[in-house]
Amino acid sequence: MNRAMSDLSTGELRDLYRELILDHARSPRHFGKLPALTHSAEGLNPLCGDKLKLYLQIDDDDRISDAAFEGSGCAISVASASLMTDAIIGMRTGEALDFAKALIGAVTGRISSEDLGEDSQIELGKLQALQGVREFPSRVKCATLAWHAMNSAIRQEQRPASTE
Amino acid sequence: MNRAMSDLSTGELRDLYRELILDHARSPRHFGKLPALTHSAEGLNPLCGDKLKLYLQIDDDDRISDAAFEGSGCAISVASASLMTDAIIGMRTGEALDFAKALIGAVTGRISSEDLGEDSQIELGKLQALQGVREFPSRVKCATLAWHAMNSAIRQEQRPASTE
Amino acid sequence: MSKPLQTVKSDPHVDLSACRTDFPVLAQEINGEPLVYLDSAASAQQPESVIDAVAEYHRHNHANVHRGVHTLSHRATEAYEAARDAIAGFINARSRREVVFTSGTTESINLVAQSFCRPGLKRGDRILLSQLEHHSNIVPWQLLCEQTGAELLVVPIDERGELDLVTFNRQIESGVKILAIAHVSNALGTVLPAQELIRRAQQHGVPVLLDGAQAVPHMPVDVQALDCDFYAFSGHKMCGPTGIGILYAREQHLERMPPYQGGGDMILEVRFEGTTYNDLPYKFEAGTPNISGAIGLGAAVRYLTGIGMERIAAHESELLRYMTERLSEVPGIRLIGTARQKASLQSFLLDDIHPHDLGTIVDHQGVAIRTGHHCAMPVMDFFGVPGTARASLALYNNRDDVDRLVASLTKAKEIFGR
Amino acid sequence: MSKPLQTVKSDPHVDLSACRTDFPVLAQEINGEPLVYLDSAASAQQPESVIDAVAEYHRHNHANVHRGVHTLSHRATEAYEAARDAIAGFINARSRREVVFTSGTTESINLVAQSFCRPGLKRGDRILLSQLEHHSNIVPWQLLCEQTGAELLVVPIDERGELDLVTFNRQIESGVKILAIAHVSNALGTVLPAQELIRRAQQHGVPVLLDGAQAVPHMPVDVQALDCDFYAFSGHKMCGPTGIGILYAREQHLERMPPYQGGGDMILEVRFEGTTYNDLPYKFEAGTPNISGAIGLGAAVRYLTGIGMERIAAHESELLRYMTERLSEVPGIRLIGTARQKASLQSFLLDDIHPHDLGTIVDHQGVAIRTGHHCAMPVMDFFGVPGTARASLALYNNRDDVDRLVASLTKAKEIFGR
Ligand SMILES: Cc1ncc(COP(=O)(O)O)c(C=O)c1O
Ligand SMILES: Cc1ncc(COP(=O)(O)O)c(C=O)c1O
Repeated sequence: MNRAMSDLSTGELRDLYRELILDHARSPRHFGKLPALTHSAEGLNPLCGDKLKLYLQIDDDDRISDAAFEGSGCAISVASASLMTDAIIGMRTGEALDFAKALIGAVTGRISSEDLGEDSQIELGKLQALQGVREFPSRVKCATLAWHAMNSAIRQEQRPASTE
Repeated sequence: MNRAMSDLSTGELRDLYRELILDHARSPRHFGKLPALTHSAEGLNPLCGDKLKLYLQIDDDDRISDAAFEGSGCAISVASASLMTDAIIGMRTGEALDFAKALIGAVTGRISSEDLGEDSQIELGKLQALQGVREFPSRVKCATLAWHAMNSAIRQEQRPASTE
Repeated sequence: MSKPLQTVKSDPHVDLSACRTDFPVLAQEINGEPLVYLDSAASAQQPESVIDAVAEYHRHNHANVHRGVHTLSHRATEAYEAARDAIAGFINARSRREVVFTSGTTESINLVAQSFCRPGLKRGDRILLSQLEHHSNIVPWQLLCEQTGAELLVVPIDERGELDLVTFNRQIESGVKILAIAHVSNALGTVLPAQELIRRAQQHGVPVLLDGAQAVPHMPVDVQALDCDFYAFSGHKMCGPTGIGILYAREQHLERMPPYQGGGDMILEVRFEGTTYNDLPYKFEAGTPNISGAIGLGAAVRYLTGIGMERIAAHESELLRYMTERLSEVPGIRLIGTARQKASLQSFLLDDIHPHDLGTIVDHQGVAIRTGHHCAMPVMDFFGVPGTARASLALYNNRDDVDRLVASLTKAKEIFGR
Repeated sequence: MSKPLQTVKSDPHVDLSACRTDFPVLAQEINGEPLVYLDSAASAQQPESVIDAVAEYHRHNHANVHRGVHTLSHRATEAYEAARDAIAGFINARSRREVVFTSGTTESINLVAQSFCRPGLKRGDRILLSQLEHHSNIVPWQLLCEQTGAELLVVPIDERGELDLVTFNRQIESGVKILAIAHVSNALGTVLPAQELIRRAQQHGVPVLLDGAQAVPHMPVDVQALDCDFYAFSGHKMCGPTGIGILYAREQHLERMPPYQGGGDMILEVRFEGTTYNDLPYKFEAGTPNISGAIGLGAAVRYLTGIGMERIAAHESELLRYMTERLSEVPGIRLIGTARQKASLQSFLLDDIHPHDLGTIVDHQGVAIRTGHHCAMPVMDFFGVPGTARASLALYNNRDDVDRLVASLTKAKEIFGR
């Protein structure tokens, strides 16, 4: 190796791969099948081959009583799915859809998390950890894949959700 | 008209459209069908839509006893066909093919007419008039169309001869 | 991208004289005379901004699109997709999903013939075209007829080069499967009454493909206002690159159509047992696309939009009026194509000088016109001519160009001794 | 076009260091680090001579080809056809009639599937591919199978990424209608034993299509020596433009095949009652071609020829050896694709870091590699991985690039806490 690597911008990388993200990527929560699922959807990211199946159990009350996912993907997409399932269990579907909108807005940079707090009362909480993605536009699709899948699942769409 | 046309290079144009060429273009010789034809071919120039049918009557002696053509084309292609039919009547097919080669060589600039005289004993004669085409590379195909058709006719090829 | 326009003539809205210098190719002499380019209907010239957009892309940002996480790939993808957005806006498509990049009008039409029509077509089914179509809107349908046993039905034209609407109205009722027709004729300049044709077709449930190759460069085109099913056009006729074109299609059609070609990028998942196609418009973009072509076309659209298609249309229609007038004054001229609604070009014959000879003589004076059948042989057959000479205009032409053309025709008469 | 090469290292024949400055895109920083471009298998960069050839064409010589008598049209036609001649020479085609311009490898393969195979194919007929094909050499055949009821047969590969020749020898005897196979694998770098495969296929009368997208940029290719029936490749992988590619095909096949698309230029004569197709290769080039793309590809061929494909192959194979060696030393690396005959690229995985994350981290250090399935999902399935990271070389890469890659991998391990 004939030149030293500068450490100038490692900060951004550390911000993308925060401990919380790496932790969820290594040990995803709610990973597996759901025996009593009522809704499901597939998410595909043709860019990198990320692929996940999302399972939801939605009760008569329109509340997400359980959620799980399977599949393979990069650290960002797995962590995002893991954090998402953690977060949406217990929400009503309408709430979950709003939450998805807020999250997608936040990671694409269309909504800042501060704006969000005031306007919509939605607190991203732990999911703020995903915001490091903003500096990596080519990774936004990874962070949003699970959320698009949730959208499809709740809306009962037939085609795999794709981030294209 | 707010600028005068220069006459600088009219010379080249006059060289292309010599009196002999214009005369043959206006009053093509051997234009029409041939009642007792033995060989024929079609020539097409997709560039400009020139289209001609060439008819030959070749006797047992392998001699072109009559030739005629029909079709429509620009001054150059019509004059060339007219001059060609004039020239080849009475030739043996082998001679006519050599003649075609010489003519094509001369108008494409691959053989100069002087070289020709010495080397091959072929005298282009009147057909030298076609050499003005050399300065107009996009018109070479017009000048050679009839000659390609003659080639096809003698060789009994099925497809229309095309200059492409 | 377009330079500020000076107002030197009376109507400031149609003076595009400042644009001319945007086109480097025009600043040259041909055979010792300044070039007069009157062949834009065959292919238009590019402004510096388009040439630069393509070169700069390759100097700074090139990589393959869609499939990479690295910076260049991301930049290339953004630029490619931004071009799609620019084009979608330019023709007012409902959504970018309806804008498919193809290699040109020809491929766009072949795609519709093969993917939209072929699967459902039976022996005896009818396809309605017109007599004034470009070969690119004839041969794909002939191939389709050979493949399926379907038949072509042709709307006749009249001596002016206008569509015979009476016959059309009868034909469109006869159970045709698609109407594929030019928006503007490339041989005659006729602007077809697209709105009316589409309305009629819709009354009979017939989908409509408009061949817009000669329309998009010369007038504002709004696919939603037209309400057509398909609209095809080429980059190189609108100051963009060769090798790139567009198929606009209603989303509902694209959703149902099978892919045209198979390859990378048009699939989500490939297994030997079966394959899942990608979303729109990618399902129809197999393989590495013409990235620089798309970017160049995006730049062309920005250039044209910067000037304004309304102004371009006004400029050209004023110039066409002048050209027709000046040509009419030439003794021995025969104008071919005298429709009441015309755009951007005039075909003609002079005495009995073959168009090809005419082309050579005027070229020798620096004037570039097209001569021949203009890939519209059925039009030539109708008028009983082997071909025509055609002078076609673009935004960068002016009255001086027309004057030079007319002068060069006089020279032709002189050479041919008339 | 290529600069005179200095001899600074031991073997003068493989030192291409002087070429690097021919490629303007390489002279930039990405995320504060000088760009290391290791993604040429996805798309190669262009030397200034290619960028210029395209720009100069548009500044001086553009017009539509084949159909015009005026000077610009003649110049454009000459330049376009000269490019064809250059390419025919480059691959040693018997004749220019065998060299068809397409939009890329993908279209070339679709053309063969639809025009050569489709008309004669029946339910149950077999098409032989391999497990290591790019999607562009799978999906066209899947579409064809759907259309005709034919079936795919797949030659397996082994753990090294080599073809299972024993199975191949059995399969090729089983009455297949075409063998369509990569010359070099884009995911694994395997160089297939093309000569041997073709010889076998010929013994059983099976025509062969080689997908040469990854071969032509990296080694001398001689279609006559190979004696294949079809050979497909893309301009953008060999330092040329996007949107242009080549189908080489034996003349006798092209003569018999129906046209693929209909349009202008591919016909001699159009009547509504029937149409006469143009001569080869024009029968397969419908519509206005990608003129500037062809000219750019011609310039790329001249650039590569100026350096010499033998030297490029030697340089790259030496560099690949070095890269494989250096990568092997990285703890936790798994090399995917370890065939004995390889060209120009190496796929790998690092620890359990997902390739996509790896791609981001190395990009952040200025190193561009591709990550994902590389449009070869069946290969990923075979190795049981969701994707790989792939570093691919071109003539402009050097050892420093490899060192930078390896260093950036160390950083990835650090971030992921290994
Ligand atoms: C082996 C192989 N075949 C086919 C293709 C498709 O080429 P293109 O996308 O240029 O049509 C590629 C490249 O993407 C390839 O690497
Ligand atoms: C009316 C019309 N349709 C179709 C075409 C074909 O366009 P392209 O050759 O760009 O595919 C043209 C131009 O040649 C045209 O003028």
